[in-house]
This record gives sequence, structure tokens and C-alpha cells, in this order.
Amino acid sequence: MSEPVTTNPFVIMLINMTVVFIVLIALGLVINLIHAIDPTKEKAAPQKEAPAPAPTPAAPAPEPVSADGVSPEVIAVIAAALASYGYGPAAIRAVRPIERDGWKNAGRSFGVQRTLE
Amino acid sequence: MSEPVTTNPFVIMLINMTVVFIVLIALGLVINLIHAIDPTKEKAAPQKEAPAPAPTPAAPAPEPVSADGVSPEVIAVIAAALASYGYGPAAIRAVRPIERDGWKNAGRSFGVQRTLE
Amino acid sequence: MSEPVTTNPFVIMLINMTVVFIVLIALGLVINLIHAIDPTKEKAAPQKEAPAPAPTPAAPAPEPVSADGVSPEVIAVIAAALASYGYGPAAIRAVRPIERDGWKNAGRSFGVQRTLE
Amino acid sequence: MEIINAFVISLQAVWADSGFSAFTMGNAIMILVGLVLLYLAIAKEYEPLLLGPIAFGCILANFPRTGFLEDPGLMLAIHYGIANEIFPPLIFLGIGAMTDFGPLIARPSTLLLGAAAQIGVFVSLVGAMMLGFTEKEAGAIGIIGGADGPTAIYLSIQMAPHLLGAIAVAAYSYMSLVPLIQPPVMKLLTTQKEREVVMEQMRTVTKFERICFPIVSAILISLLLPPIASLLGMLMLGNLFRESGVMDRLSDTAQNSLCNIVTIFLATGTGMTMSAESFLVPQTLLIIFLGLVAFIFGTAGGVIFGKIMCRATGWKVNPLIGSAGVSAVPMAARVSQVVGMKAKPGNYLLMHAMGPNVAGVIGTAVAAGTMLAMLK
Amino acid sequence: MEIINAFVISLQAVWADSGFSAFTMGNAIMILVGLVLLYLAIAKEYEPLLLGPIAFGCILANFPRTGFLEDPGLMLAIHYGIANEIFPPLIFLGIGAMTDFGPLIARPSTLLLGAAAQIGVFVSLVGAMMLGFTEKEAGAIGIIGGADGPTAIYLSIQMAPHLLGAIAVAAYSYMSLVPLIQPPVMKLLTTQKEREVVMEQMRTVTKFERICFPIVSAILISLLLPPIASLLGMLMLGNLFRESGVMDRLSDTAQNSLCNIVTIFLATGTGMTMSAESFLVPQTLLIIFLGLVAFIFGTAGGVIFGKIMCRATGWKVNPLIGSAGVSAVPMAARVSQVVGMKAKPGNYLLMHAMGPNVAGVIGTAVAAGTMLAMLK
Amino acid sequence: MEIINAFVISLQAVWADSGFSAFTMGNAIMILVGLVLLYLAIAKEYEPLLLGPIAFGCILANFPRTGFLEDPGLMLAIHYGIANEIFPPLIFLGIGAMTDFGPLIARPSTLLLGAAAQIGVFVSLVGAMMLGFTEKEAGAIGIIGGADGPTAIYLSIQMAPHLLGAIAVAAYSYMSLVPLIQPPVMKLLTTQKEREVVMEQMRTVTKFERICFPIVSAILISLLLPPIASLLGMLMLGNLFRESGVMDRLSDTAQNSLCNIVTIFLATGTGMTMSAESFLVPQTLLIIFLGLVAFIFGTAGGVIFGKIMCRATGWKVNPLIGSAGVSAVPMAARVSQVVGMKAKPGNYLLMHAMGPNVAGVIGTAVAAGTMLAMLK
Ligand code: NA
Ligand code: NA
Ligand code: NA
Repeated sequence: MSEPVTTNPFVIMLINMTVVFIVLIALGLVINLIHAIDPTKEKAAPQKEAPAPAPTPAAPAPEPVSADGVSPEVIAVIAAALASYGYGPAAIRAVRPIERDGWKNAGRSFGVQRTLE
Repeated sequence: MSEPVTTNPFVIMLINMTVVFIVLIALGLVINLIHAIDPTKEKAAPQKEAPAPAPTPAAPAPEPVSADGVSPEVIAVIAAALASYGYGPAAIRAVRPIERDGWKNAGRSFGVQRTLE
Repeated sequence: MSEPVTTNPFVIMLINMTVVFIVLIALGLVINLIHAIDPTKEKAAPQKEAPAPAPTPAAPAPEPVSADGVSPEVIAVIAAALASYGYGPAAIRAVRPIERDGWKNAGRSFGVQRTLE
Repeated sequence: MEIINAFVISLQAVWADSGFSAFTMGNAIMILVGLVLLYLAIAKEYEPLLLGPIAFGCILANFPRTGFLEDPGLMLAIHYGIANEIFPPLIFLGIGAMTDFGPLIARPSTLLLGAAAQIGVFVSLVGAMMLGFTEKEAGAIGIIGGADGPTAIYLSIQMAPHLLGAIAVAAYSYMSLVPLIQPPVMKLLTTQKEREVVMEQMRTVTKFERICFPIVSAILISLLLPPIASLLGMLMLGNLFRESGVMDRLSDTAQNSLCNIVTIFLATGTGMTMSAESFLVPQTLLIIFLGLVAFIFGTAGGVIFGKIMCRATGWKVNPLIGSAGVSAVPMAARVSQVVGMKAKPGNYLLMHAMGPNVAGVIGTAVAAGTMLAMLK
Repeated sequence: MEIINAFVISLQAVWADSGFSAFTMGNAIMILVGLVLLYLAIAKEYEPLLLGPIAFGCILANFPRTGFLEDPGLMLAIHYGIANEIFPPLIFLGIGAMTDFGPLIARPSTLLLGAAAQIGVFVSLVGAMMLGFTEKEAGAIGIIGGADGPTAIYLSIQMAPHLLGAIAVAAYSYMSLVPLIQPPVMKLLTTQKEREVVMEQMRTVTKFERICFPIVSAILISLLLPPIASLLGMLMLGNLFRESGVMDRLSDTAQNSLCNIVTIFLATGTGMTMSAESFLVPQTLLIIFLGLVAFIFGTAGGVIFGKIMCRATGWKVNPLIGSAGVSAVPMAARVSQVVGMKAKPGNYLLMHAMGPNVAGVIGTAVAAGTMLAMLK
Repeated sequence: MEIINAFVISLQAVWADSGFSAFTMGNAIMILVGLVLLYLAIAKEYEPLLLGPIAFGCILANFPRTGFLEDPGLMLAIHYGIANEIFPPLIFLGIGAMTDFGPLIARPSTLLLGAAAQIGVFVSLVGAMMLGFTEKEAGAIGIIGGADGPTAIYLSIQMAPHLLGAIAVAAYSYMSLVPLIQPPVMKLLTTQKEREVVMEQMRTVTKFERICFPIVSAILISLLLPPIASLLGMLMLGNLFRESGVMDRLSDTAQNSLCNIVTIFLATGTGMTMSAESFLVPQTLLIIFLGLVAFIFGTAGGVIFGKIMCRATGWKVNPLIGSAGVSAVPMAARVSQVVGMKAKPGNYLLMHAMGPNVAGVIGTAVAAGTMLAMLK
């Protein structure tokens, strides 16, 4: 836009905020759409019911001390967030179901070198 | 070659394959030459004889699980390859003979910082 | 200086060495100045007296073998240097006094991700 | 005799060519500014990874006669990377690889809080325009309220490069002050009852959703706002590295070695734009003031929208999570958590606040894109 | 009233400047192509480290009005690195540091298998020329059969940059499909008796040989074929880092942080060349077809030459290791191993197949050099 | 018939375009030089991390017709980084992050030893001028005596780029030979009594001092000598990363991934400047000779000044620590330690010698700055 329509600050503010809301609402709709078409969600649904009777959110676990100073808190946050979704340590593993046949597994473990060829 | 001699695809194929073979054969000759002049090969020769009575190749060892996903298979391949050369775990160490005097050793352990001066 | 004042090598040497000495002496003065204004030095002073009766410098500790080849010697040097300043392992910790309130600590542990926002 | 003469003349020449002979009061003050910023970075731990090199760069920039910005060399190469917006998208690649968008995906309504908190950006823009800044300058100043360093730098380079230093310093300083700035605003705008609202657990987020999200949002936002396609694209590429589960090597590099290398260059180079002429002007004080205004209004915007959502959902949303919409990940979310805990011990808001918190990163990028589309 | 007017006009202007208003059917199809490639990369694990960023780059390239290739910025900087062949030699530095040439040194005759497998490259070149591609285009297409991504990219940039995207996608896709493509060809061309050949142990390789090899082969091949001196030189420098035993720091960096950083740039930048105009043409389908032809003929060439060597050596060479000559390290060697094991359990061919496998990397680089010398 | 004809002509053309047909005796000799340097780097472990890639770069540079310095590509990009002094300050960033200036801060008088050892630089400069080199060339040659690779490369690029290869090779070779060159000089110039001096413990250095030192010395030296502001600035920025305690991520990256990446480029690129025309000249032998002179006189200068300090302090300084002033950190300090131990077992000089050792790094940078200010 080489020539702005208005130089009134309040109009600029209004227009910009409107665009921000429109874009983020559109994004929200898209997230709902992804959830709606998600072919993997059925398995997770019953898991969600189960922990409902215990609505108290998990207490924050003692924070792990990370020697290199890299984001121990972030790890805790993620763990806590996962815990609140109804995942226990065992359930977390299930997030990335391993359903590969032998070949794909082989490919995966060979991946590092192979992929750079 | 700004002006190709021929545009006949089959001639191009023939010439290119010939060059590829010539270059790789030359490389093979050079490898043999390196082997011939190798001043360190005597020590290894008797070792090669020893495992001959047991021609069954070493069974592949259980693959180490590498947490970071970086080429556990490759490590296994290298280990297996070494095993097939007649190296046991002890022999592998001998590949890089440590024959340094005190100063050089000192230099080596100091190497990291020193070499960047 | 587009046109050098002199082309006499010895005069060049003399002038250059003089400048080098002037600059490094100035740096030395600045180091002394830093020491003079150092608001944290009182705590360390008595510690310096204590080890005086034992002027024998600490014997070099057995050098730790570092598998990755990264400067084990340098670590030893630093440790030895610290030891010679009168620090034991316990004293070393005191070099960086931890005097933060809860918020700052929180900020620190969150630092990695936060600082890149 | 000749030798002594040559000797004296040479020493005089070295002195005449030294930085001291061209040293200005402006240089001295800027070096002091650099030292104060270093103090804040190291002793007060204000965003040390960024403010540290920025401060050092500021000091370096104020040595006369170094030729940093004229002669070829490392400093000119870094400057080139700054002037051409090469570094901020690479930082966003790393941030994407570090960010867990799960809480946002689980409760997309928190995107509204991330949008509402951008009001700080635009209030500050209005204020800047009324104080006499041009529209472009006002936009760059306003983005301080977004609490997103790379976005602020990206926008400033394009809209007001002469203000880059002041804007970056203000943005990173206030980000460190989030735990001081936000709680009073949050308490002022909420009732005890609101602060005590307990939120229910979020739903499970599948791997499918986590993988689709970065792809789809990159497409949607880049199409809507092409000026931020490289920023958003890299953020979402980094997040895809993280969530795909098959690109861990790239995710690790994006978060660590690449991110750290670029941080050194970005921060030092940003500091090196802080010349006396561009920084020691009255506008700098206004920028710092407007930055504070932006943070306060952003916090207020998030909290007030949180109150609306609280009512709209039948007291299922705690308005305190709205303040996290300014981003400053994860500091602002932690502030929500701490204020919530004070109102009702055991009310664990952290993971609920992470939704608006990461939404705020996207929201600020969108706000920057909007301004680039409208004002540039 | 005026406000509403300005408001509506502004929103229209933002929309008019958005990507949607310039969105073409070509863009839509290319974004779909990118999504399909992402699916292959993530769900099917087809070379995810490369195909993932390529696919994402393809999507990015098809957002209108981003100005990626016109305005200065990260994307233009990456494009510069692509257009000037800066990245492939750096990837080869890392590959060199990862590669164990020991099996090749122990049995140099396997170089012949690595040479024979290049027949796929040239069969594909012939096919491409007969289908109407120019000589340069045909050479770039043929190199898909080399199963070496960086070499394919290096050659394509110089001989047919408009085909880069299609060639890279075909090369990496077929590399992932090696376990599906090769076994039928291998079984068809060999007898049960041949497949059961047990190979004897390889001789010991000394450290002296391991160190001399990269030096001498860099000298020999660079002198014979100057156009690939930077590619071969970096491969062998990386291998020297690995084998010297005194440059482990550099070897580690070449394999990890540097290699990963360059991979991100190379792959994303390759994807960003995939514009609708250059990719959505009938030739793309032909390229994909010719790539498959190249893989099949390369496999066949290796196996048939393996049969010759089998006879020539008095049944001391199992022809199945010939197929590994297409490179795709170490996938193809593993295919040899698996097919061999099926023919005779306990017949462990993996280390024997590593010789032709790494020879195939050199062979493809040599083939690229020959074509650059003859056709460019 | 036609096919055979085309075949023969094509093979002849490939040969005519190969490097062999343009190979000169100079190329052959330089490749031999590269092989000798590789031998020294790998078998003798002379600074392998630097001399290894330098040697390989030297070999690469002497392949005819590669077009490395004419055609765009990785090699030209590396060359650009060399020609514009981009890499040495980045190496200094890493060195700063690796260096403990504590011993220097504890005993600032050791700065004088670091200054005195620079006499080798200027004796070599005088010698070079008397042997017919220009002033700039002589300055670049003299800096070999500083035993600081990056500083030598930085100065040579600016003062005598055609001598870069010879100077870098001489500098790194002699650095490796410090344990052979220094002890005879040290023993010759000291008495048994002097060598037996036991030094008292150094005082405590506070964190405050450690943090102030890099900041203040960057300011002081950059103002006095602007031509080395980028070198000194990066050294001290790296040291601040190390000492601040709040920038460990950046310190780690500066020491490791960034430093290693830049080392690969710097060393390979330095080697690639070693063309036959610039290296195979009589001056190269003179440079190697003058480098040895510089090391010997630098050692002597440090030791003699150490004797002066010994007397001035009432036998509280062991003159053997003076030789460490040539830098070559920490080799030279270790030499002081070993010679001291031989004179009196249990006399642990290492930490005392670290002061002049790190002072020598600063001293050489200052000497380079002085020469750039006076001679350039
Ligand atoms: Na934000
Ligand atoms: Na190949
Ligand atoms: Na020195």
C-alpha cells in the first residue's frame, strides 16, 4: 500500500486490531478443522474421560536440575502440560505410536547417513 | 568442450562409461600401490592368518540402542566390518598405535586451545 | 599514516616496542584500578592470609583423562591455579555468590527460551 | 637527534590516529549506556543472552576510527546480516523448534487472548503518532509491546532502522521486567473471585494435530500476510522439525548451534547500530516510555478479554491467563501461575497460560505483518 | 462515516495485497505437491531430513507476493547459496567424515561394481535425450540414477537449474524406495547358486592406508576431472578429518552442526526453486519415470558386473553386492545383505557390500564430472 | 567408424580439459609441500587442527583448471571470507571464551613479560627489512614471532596477502616446535639459581575483576589502536561470555561449533592461497628463517625481562616464566614448568607462567595494531 488510506492513529489502530483478530480467529477455525478431520483422535477420546473424576491438576513435580542450564523448566512445563492432558509417563510414549515394519525401521536407524547421500 | 563432438546419445553413453571405468580403475591401482608401499602392513599380516580357520563370519552383534538417534546401525556396521577383518575388541585398539614421546603427548592433550592460537 | 616518518628499521622497532609497552602498562594500571575499586574483594582477603604458612604450591593433581580430547589439561591448569589462590573445592563455589531472589532465579531457569523471544 | 625526532613524531602520529583523538562526548555517553546495559544483563540477569552482546556491540560501535561499517571485515558482514533481515527468521526457526503449541491446539479460543494482548502494540502506536513520530516509526515502536525480540528487530529494520537499538533495548529490558510490570495490572483489573477460577483439564492433543498445525498455519498466515512469510514460515518449519519425530537432528541444530551462532551475530550487530547520533536523542526516552505503556496496555488487554471469556464460558476461564497473551514465553505464563497461586493455593494455571502465551508469539508476528502491509 | 469508509478501504487493500488475491491454480497444485511430499517424508519416512525441508520449501515458494527471490533477506541469501553451488560440497564434507572407506580399500576390485552401477545414469541420459530433453538436461536427469543427493543437486544447478526441484525430489524419493526397487531386479538377474556364494573375509586395512586414501584419491580425481574438484576435495577432506585421528573436533563438527545447518539451508532452498512454472510441466513426469529407469538399470548394471566378477574370481564374489554400487549408503548395502540372507541364512554380506556402496558415491561424482567436462 | 572417431576425439578432449594437461612443475612441488605439511600435521601432530586443513587447502589450490578463485562456489565464498578478514576475529571469539585471564589479573606485572617477548616480532621485522622485504612485508613476517595464528593471518591479509601461506605455515609450525626451540634459549640465558626461584602464591581473583577485565581492556585497547578493535573486541566478548556466568550457551557455541566451523574455513582457505607463484620463491625460505629468529628472540626477550623482574622484586619472580610471554598458549607455559621442574623438582611454575602466556596473546595483538597504525 504505497499510499495509506488514513493517517488517523485511532483508525489505524482499529483496522490493525481487526486484522489481527480476523487472522487469529481464522487460525482458530483451522485448528478446529484439523481436530475434526483428525483420523487418529478416537483412540485418545476414552483416555480423556478417565481422568475426569480427578479434576485436581497434577501438582508440579520437583524441578529437575539441569547441569547445562538448558531449559529444565521448559521440560517441567511440558511434562506438567502432558500430565494435565491425562497422560501418565506410560501414556506419553503412546503419543508417537511405533507402527513400522522391518524395512522402515531399518531405514530409520540408517537414516542419518543415508539421508545425506 | 564448448562444442560437443557428438550428439548421438549412445556414443555419449559409451564415452562417459569409459571415462568412469578408467577413473575408477586408476583409483583401484592407486589403492593397490598404497597397499604395496605401506610401511606398517607387516604387523597386520600374521593377524590375518590367525582367524582363517574360523571362516564363519562373526554373527551380527545385538545392535546398540542409541538414544540420540544418530547412526547406531552405522556403528554396528563398522564393528561388524572390523570383526570381519580379524579384529577383536582388543585388536581394534591396535589400529591406532600410540607411540608418542612425552612432549608430543603433552602437545596433544593441550591441543584444543593451543591449535587455535 | 599514509607516509611513514622513518624507514630506519631500528627506529621502527624502537617505536613499536615503546607503543607495545605503553599499551600493556596502561592495561596493567587499569587492572590495578579494577582491583582497587572492587567492592567484593574484602571477603577474599582473609582467605589469602590463611594458606600463607604452607607456601609449597599444591602438587599437580593426577590429570583427568578426557575421552573427547577436549582440554583436560586446561581444566587441570585452572584447578591448579585456583588451588594456588587458596581455594579448595568448597571455596571455589564461593567465587560466584548466588544471591538471587525467587523471581530472578525463575527468570534464569527459564532463560533459554525466554531470551530468544 | 633524528631518531628522537622520528620517535616523537611517530608517537604523536599514533596518538593522532588513535580513537582518543576523535573521541566525542557522544561516544563516551554511549559507552556508559553500554556499561549500564551490561550491568543489567549480567548482575540483574535481564535477558543476558541478548542484552549482553547488544550492550557489548553498543560499546564496540562507539570506538572512533574502527571503520567497522566502511571497511570489509567481520563487523561489516554482521551488519549486512542485520540490514537485510537475515537473522530474525533464523532465530524464529529455533524458537519454533523450542515451542510446544499443544496448549494452543487443545484450546484454540486462547488465540483470542493472544490477539487481545496486541492492543498494547497499537496503543503504543497511537501514542507514538501523537508524540510526533511518523507512522512507520510509530509502528516499529509499538511492536515493543509484542514482547517478541526477533519480530521487533525484523519490523524495525524495515520500518525505522535508525531506532533499532532503542527498540531492541526497550523490548528486551521490559521482557525481563514482566514479573514486575504485570502483577499490579492483573490484580487491579480482576476480582478475587475471578482470580480463583479453576480451569478444567485440557483435551488430549494428537500427534496428527501437532504435525498439521505448523503446516496449516504457515500456509494460512503467509497467504494472508506475505510480508511476514519468512518469519512465520521459519517459525513453523522449526516447529515441524520438532513435532514430526523424524527430523530430530535438524530440530536440535535449529535450537542449539544454529540458534546460538545467530544470536551472537544478531545481538552484537543490533548493538552495533547504537551510534550516538541515533540513540542520544529525546526520542529514545519517549520510546522507552512508550514501551512501558505498550506492556501495560497489552497486559490489560489480555486480562480484560480474559474477563469477557470468563463470563462467556460461564466462569470456566481464569482471566489471569489473559496477561500471558503478550508472549514473553514462558515468563508471562509463569506470572499468571504465580498470581493465580497467590489468589488460591493449588490453582495451577501454568499450562493453561501457555496457550495464550504461544498465541502471543503468533499474534505479534501477525500485528507486524499487518503494519508492514498497511504502513510500509 | 469517514472512519467506516477508511476501515473498509483498508481491509480491501490488505486483502488486495495478500497472497490470496494473486493465488494461482499453479500455486495451489504446488502446495498440494508439497503436502504430499511432507506426507511421504513424515508418515512414510522417505529421507525425512531432506525431503521434509524440501517439501516445506516448496510450499513456501508458492505463496504469492512474498518477494523471497527479489527482496534482500534470509530467503534470498539461501537462494544465493543454492545458485552458487555452495552447499553441496559442505554436505560432502560431512559425508566424508561419516564414511568408512575401509571395505573399499580392502577390496579395490569393488570399485568396478561402483563404476558398473553408473550405467543407470547413462541409460537414463539416453532415454532423456530420446524423449527430447537437451543434452545438459538429460545429464542432470540421468544423475538421479546415481542415488547421491548432493551430487545430483550440484550437477543440476550447473546443467539444468530449472529442473532442480524435480530432480532432487526424484533422487531422494527413489533412494527411500531402494528396498522396494532393488530386490526384484536382483532376484531376476541372479541364480540361487550365485546368491548363495559366501565371500571370504576381507584383509586388514591399516591406518596408513586409511589416511593415504583420501589424500591420493582427491589428487587423482581432481586432476582428471577438475569440474568436481570441490565436491571430491571436500568429501576427502572430511574423510581425512575422520581417519587422521588428530582432527576429531573438525570431524565431529563436519558431521554434526555444520552438516545439519547446511542441510537445513540446502533442502529448504532446493524446495524453494519449485515454482509452478518449472515443476508443473509434462517433463516432470518424464523425469520421475526416467529416475526409476535409472535406478533399475543401475541396480542391474551392478548385479550383472557382479556376475562377471563372480565367474572371473572363481565364485568368490556374490553378485548381490553389485546392486550396492548405486550407493544410497548404507541402504543399498543392507538390501544386498537381506536378499543374501534370504538365499542362504547366515550369509552375512553387509560388510562386503559396503565396498561397492561407497565406491558408488565416488562413481557418481566421477560420472557427474565426466558429464560436466563433456556436456557443459 | 564414425563412432570410434568420436570416441577417440572425446577422450582426447577430456584429457585436454583435465588438470594433467595444464599441470606445471610448480603445481607438483606445491602438492609435495602440501603432503609434507600433512605429514607434519598428522604423524608429527604439529597443530593438526590448523596445519591439516591448511595443507589440504594447499593441495587443492594446485589442481589446474578448477576455477576455484574465478567461478562462484564454495571455494570462492571461503576465499571471500579470507580476503576480508572475516574469520580471524571469530576464532578470537572462541579463544576468548577458552582463556582464563585470572593469572594475569592476579599479577598484572606479567603483562611486562608479555610485552618484552614481542621483541622477537620486531627483531624479525628489522631482519626482514635488511633482507630486502618492504616495510609491510617485514611487519607481516615479524608477526610470526607472536606465536598467534589468527593475529598473524589477520595482519598478513592486510599487509602482505601474497605471503599469507608462508607466514601461516611458519607460525603454526614453530608453535608446535616451542618445546624444542625454547628450552636451550632459556637455559643459556638463566643461572641455576634463577631457575630455582620459587614463586609465591597468587592472590585471589574475584568474579568482579574477571568480568570487568574483558570490558575494560576492550575499551582501552580499541581506543588506543582502532585497527585491531575487531580482533580485540571479539576476544574480550568471548571472554565475557565465559566469565559472566549468564551466557554459557553463547560461550559454549563460541568455543565449539562456531569455532570449529570457522577453523575449517579459515585453515582451508589459508591453504588455498598457497599457489606456486607466491610460495615457490626464495623469500619463503627467508620467511621460515626469520620466523625461527623471531621465536628465539621472543623467548630471549621474555627471559631477559624476567631476569630484570627477578632482581627488581628481590628474587620473587622466576625468569623462566618470561619465555611464556610469546604466547602459544598453553604450550609455552608448560615449557616454563618443565624447565623449572628440571632445575628444582617440585617447583610448580605452570600457573605463574599462565600470566605472561595470556599476556602474550594481547601483546601480539597490540604489536599487530601498532604496525597496522604505523606501516599500513
Ligand atoms: Na507477543
Ligand atoms: Na552413486
Ligand atoms: Na604472542
